[in-house]
Amino acid sequence: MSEPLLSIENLVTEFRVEGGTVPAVNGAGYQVMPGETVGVVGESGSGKSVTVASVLGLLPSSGRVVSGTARFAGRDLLAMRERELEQVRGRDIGLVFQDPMTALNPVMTIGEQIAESLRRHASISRRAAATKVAELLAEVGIPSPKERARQYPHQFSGGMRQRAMIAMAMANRPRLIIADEPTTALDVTIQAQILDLLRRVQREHDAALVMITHDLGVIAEMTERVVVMYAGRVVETADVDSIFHHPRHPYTRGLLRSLPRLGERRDELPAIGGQPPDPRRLPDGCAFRVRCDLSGGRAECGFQPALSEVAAGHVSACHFHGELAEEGVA
Amino acid sequence: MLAFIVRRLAISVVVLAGISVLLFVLLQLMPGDPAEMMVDPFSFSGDRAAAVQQRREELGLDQSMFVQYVRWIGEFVQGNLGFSYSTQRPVTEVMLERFGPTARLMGTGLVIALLVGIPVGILAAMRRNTAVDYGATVLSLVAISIPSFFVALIGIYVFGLKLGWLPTAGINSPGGGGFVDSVRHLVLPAAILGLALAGPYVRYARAAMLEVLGQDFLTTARSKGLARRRVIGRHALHNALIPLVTVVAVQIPTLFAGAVIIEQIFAWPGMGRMALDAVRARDYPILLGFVMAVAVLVLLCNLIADVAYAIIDPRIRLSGARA
Amino acid sequence: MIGRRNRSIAAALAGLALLAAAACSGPDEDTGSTGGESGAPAGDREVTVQLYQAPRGFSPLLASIGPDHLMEQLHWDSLVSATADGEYGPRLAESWEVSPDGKTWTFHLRDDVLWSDGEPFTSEDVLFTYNVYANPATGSAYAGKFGTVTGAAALADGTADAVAGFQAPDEHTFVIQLDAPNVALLDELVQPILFILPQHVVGELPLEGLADNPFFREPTVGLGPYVFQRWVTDDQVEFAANPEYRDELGLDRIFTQYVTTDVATAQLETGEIDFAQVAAPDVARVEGLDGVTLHRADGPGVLALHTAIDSGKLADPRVRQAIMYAIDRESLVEEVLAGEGKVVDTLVHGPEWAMPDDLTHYGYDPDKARELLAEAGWDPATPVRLEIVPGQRDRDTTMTIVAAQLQEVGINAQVQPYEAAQLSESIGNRDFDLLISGYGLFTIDPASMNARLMCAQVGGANISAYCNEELDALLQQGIATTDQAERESIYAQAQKIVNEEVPIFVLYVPNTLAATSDRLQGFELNPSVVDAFWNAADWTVSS
Amino acid sequence: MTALDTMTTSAGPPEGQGSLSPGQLAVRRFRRHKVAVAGLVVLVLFGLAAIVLPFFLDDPNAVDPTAIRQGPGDGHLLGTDSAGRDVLARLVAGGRVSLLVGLSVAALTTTIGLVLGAVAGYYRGWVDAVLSRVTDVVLSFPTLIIVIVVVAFVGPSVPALILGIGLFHWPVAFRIVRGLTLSLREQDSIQAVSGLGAGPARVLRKHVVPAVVAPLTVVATLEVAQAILLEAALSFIGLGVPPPTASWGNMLNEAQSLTILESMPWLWLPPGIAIALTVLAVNFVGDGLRDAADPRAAR
Repeated sequence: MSEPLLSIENLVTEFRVEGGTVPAVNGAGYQVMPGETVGVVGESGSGKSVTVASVLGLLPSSGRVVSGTARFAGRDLLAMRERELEQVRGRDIGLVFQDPMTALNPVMTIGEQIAESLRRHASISRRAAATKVAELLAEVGIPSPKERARQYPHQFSGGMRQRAMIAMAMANRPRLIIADEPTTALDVTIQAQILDLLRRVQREHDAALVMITHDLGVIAEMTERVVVMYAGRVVETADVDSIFHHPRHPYTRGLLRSLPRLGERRDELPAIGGQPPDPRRLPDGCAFRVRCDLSGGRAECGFQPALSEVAAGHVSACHFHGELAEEGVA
Repeated sequence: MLAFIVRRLAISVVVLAGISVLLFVLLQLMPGDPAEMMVDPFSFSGDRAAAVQQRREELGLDQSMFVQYVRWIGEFVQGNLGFSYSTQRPVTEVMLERFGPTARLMGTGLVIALLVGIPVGILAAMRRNTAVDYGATVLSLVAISIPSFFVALIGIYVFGLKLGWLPTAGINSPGGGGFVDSVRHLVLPAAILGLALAGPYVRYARAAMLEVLGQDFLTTARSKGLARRRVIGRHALHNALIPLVTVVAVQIPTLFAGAVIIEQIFAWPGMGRMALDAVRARDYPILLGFVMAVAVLVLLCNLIADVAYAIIDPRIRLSGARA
Repeated sequence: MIGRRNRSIAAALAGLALLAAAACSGPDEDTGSTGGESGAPAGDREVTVQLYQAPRGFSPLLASIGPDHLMEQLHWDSLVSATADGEYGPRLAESWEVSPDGKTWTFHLRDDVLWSDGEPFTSEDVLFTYNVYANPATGSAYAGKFGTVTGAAALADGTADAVAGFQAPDEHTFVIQLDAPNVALLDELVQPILFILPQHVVGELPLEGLADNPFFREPTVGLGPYVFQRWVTDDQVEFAANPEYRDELGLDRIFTQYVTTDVATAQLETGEIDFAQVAAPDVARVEGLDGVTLHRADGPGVLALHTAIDSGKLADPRVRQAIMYAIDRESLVEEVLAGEGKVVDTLVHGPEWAMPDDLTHYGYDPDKARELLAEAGWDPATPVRLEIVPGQRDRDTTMTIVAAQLQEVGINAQVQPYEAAQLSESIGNRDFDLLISGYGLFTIDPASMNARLMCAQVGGANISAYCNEELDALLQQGIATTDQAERESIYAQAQKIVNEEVPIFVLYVPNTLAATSDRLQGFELNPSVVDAFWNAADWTVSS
Repeated sequence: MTALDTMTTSAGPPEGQGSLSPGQLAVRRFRRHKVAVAGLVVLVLFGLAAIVLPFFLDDPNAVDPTAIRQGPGDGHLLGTDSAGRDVLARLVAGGRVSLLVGLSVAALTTTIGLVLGAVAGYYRGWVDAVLSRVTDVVLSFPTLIIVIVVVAFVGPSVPALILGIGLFHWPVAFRIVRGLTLSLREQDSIQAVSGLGAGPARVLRKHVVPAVVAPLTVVATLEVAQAILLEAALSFIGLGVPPPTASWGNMLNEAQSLTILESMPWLWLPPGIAIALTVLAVNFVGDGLRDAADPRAAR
């Protein structure tokens, strides 16, 4: 087995708030192999996005990585100085964000914004950069790319913007693309196109893809392996089939149950009973205990369950994963 | 863009006409007869009532307000603002003479305000919730709260009298005195005007920058591996400056208010001092000319603000209304 | 590194500002032609003097305002002026005589005087000028001064082209012929000073409305020691030594600068200015300054309250006396003026022979004031306005105190701030109660009260519209009599009437106060002249 | 927002958890703003002084020609001015004038802004277009110059000042109210109400006023500060509160004399400090109110 491209371990990230700090990531970790597509799924506030922001040094000023490691191609991102990290961002790792309207600078042309990334990481002339930009835009399916490059984001439709965003992420042929809810803000019809595009460029560039989403439909369609996060922790990891057919964590099972039918997407994650946890007031022991239909006041719930391999390549953090193994999916 | 400008200019002409009518009515209703003023009762010898009446006829003050207005506006469109009651000089000439000093004072004040206010505001936003931020915020409020005439008096006392570094008043030493001399005279009034103005600019700049700093595209920029300097300098600053250009342009006329006070205290031969003297002397033509000049400046600055906005913000297209 | 677009924004911002700043290389910067040395506040033989108001120009025909009069004293010259000894002194007229009947005045002019353009000054200039003054069509404010000159009325009503009574029998003699005797004619000529104009230049200008002719904004020819060069700015004027002046001059250049007295005092301290007026409360401070000399002289004029007697409100002399008793004038002088002034009980306060010693002194006596008011049946509800143009601190304070003291005795007095134009208008409308103003030269000859108190001057300089036939007769006699003893007795009676009747409420006579830098030498205050530049020809600078 | 930021905001502390009303929350946020609380304390003290002190002090207009420009000491805590009037009494009287001008202007401007803004927002169309255009012009017209003209025309007096400033200082309030009315109008509730025949006055009272109270309070507060400053400036140049009425501005007028500036600090320091402190306090309170009213704009 080859070395993982990205390996996050025991990451703890907290935010400064009035009167103290709030943990947002509580020892999360997962791995991404070269060329692999990994889905990271969880409710809002589960820490899936913060984890990525933490390892890439993109936390807002109130956030801080407390501990953990994040190896990318063998180098610890968390130990890097800002300068070194800048070399990784955009060159080795490309990011695609949720809302392409706000994620693009409204007062710079699309071309400038892509060229900027190119010229940052390779010493090429302005002219060469412009040519490359046009190629990239063409590659992501934007017609008359030369003219489009001179336009501003507000002159693009939502889908076009996201294509441009992908072109930007791909500009330096990164080995890893992280797409953070890339289709959430888009029309349903456009969503499929963007997913196709992502898949295509990933294949063509032979890059790994981390797909952060709360949409299990996207997970099912796109990914090979799935990481389920809850309250700042990874609660289950497995290949996509195992997750969908043999979930070994009650939270995953809850998510799947609330999924109406494969292929039908919803904008909002269907509710599991209860509220997502308030990160400032996490319950003692198992963070999921209040919403868990297996807890029933059992003593085990007073302890934080550790991740354990429940099957080959299938890891779960549940005291009762055994019980789930017998049930299967309803 | 051209169509927009033409349209706006047309509207401006209407607004100006409205202002002129309003002003004319107001000024005519002012108590105090300029003709009486021109025949000083304490030194005049002879038939004063006749002399006053003669003056009144010369000035056309015996005509109805309507006739006076029509005559005035007729001259106005030809660029003639009439003659000062007190010096008999053409108002246009007087105002042009006074414009230079005022522009010098206001321009320098504005540059100082921008050079101080905007960097400080941006720094405060970037160091949000630090001592720098609190300090800048409080100091900007202090600058807004202390009347500039009070600061001016203390400035004259300290820098002019006690330290003797700077002249206490005037635009230059007698007879001109050259560039250095002009600059020395300019420093204190312009700095006081500028610092008073810098207070609001700090707040605008800080707010604008904070607004931008929360924007997603900055994260995007960083995700591309751009250096912090470029993220701030290219992406954040540019977006923050857009609303500032408008604010600054629209507020240029309000500099006049500060200039009136400062010119008064520093014996600065500008339009503000001219206006105050004109109020006291009931020199209607000067006063009318002055207020019309301010009105033109107001409309011009509004136009400049819109055009500048359109030029620097690609999202805006001038089609007669803002997007 | 700042992006290109940012630079363009920065440029836009800066441009907005510089647009203004750059466009202002005013006329003040072209010092080349006339400026001489630049850089230093004042060159070797240059001084800067304060004007306390904005000047208009050099038209002596217009109703005099202080700053213009000061500038005119540098640029023009006159037949006679008042000397520091309280006499009439020669200027362009070397000597003069009046005929025994008091009707013919003959002035012998200097023969060594040239205009600044080299043309000789002659009696023709004087003849021309006096005709201009006497002609109301020119806009002259002083046509009323010549009512007694033979033929003046004919000129005024347009039946003659010139005043018959003005004659120039030869190049250096000028004669004024009067219909009625006036031994105090000179008072008319110095209060304010009637400056002589160059006929060879001004004669070319249209006579109609001459007073407002733009020539007087930038006169090309002068007669005084320092002639107009240019307006450096709207309120700064440059004068240069008149190359044709009859005496050697100590300066090359004089700059006049309009600044308030507060600012001027500061500039005196920093050496930016060489002459400034001084406000009484600042005397102690100015005296303490190094390199500054304080000048002090008895004042020629008064600060007084005026009422429209014809309006009837204060028509009862007892009410007017009450007002005088109610005001603590000694305290005003002591406190508000810091002692820089004196209290007098009539308008005229000099010369010595014109001051009878039995005048009633209106000392502070509120009880007496109440008594007089009761006698006169004064209604305490009657509102009495104290009209003032605010801005001169000592006057503001005086009015505040006067108002309080009048209230004290039961007069419903309120300070009424006016703009200057309103004040003039209230006089025109005969609608003022107690209007404060300071003016005059009441120390050389008692006839100086005529313009203020004679019935004929009602509607003119007699702004109170006071008309008393007995006083009128005395004042007529006073100017028709050459005998000194007789005049003394006439004016003793006249003064007594003015003292009793209180047609004008004289508050005090403020000292004339000025300060000069020690650079400026030869400066002297003249107690008989309001204008400080009377001896500018004698000024020099110390090295 | 990107998910990265969604994360940071949702990771923040949830406010109050429903146990406090919005009003109570605002009070709580305001109280957290320490300088604002200090400002409020100063203002309350000044206000009390302006109300209570006159009972214990001399008549501010009582002159005493025998005690002119006396330094602080017995009888006169802050000394006397050029007419022998008690400086402390005048300071307090001036404070009344300043507060009167400030509060009246604030009331006037917010009222005008409220009515015009609601009208523009309610009727939209050309009414809105005209009003908005007028607002643009008025907004950038220097108030001081307008007031100078107005004062020259009606003569300097406190009512003239209030009217002069108030009639030309409403655009800020106008814009806020107009914007809110426009957005409220889009909402069903008002459309339903106006469909039932409720007139604009009722809509104004029932819907607009409650919605704009918070932002208008902030605007009004800042208006007080600006009005006090304008009053002082105008009085300083002699076109504001006419003597003998005391005002901080015309008290400072005396400081133009160097003698006073240099050797009689009791004549100009108290009014100067009073203006600065009052305006600063009002501005601090305004800042605190802004933060309390709009937590998103909080520092």
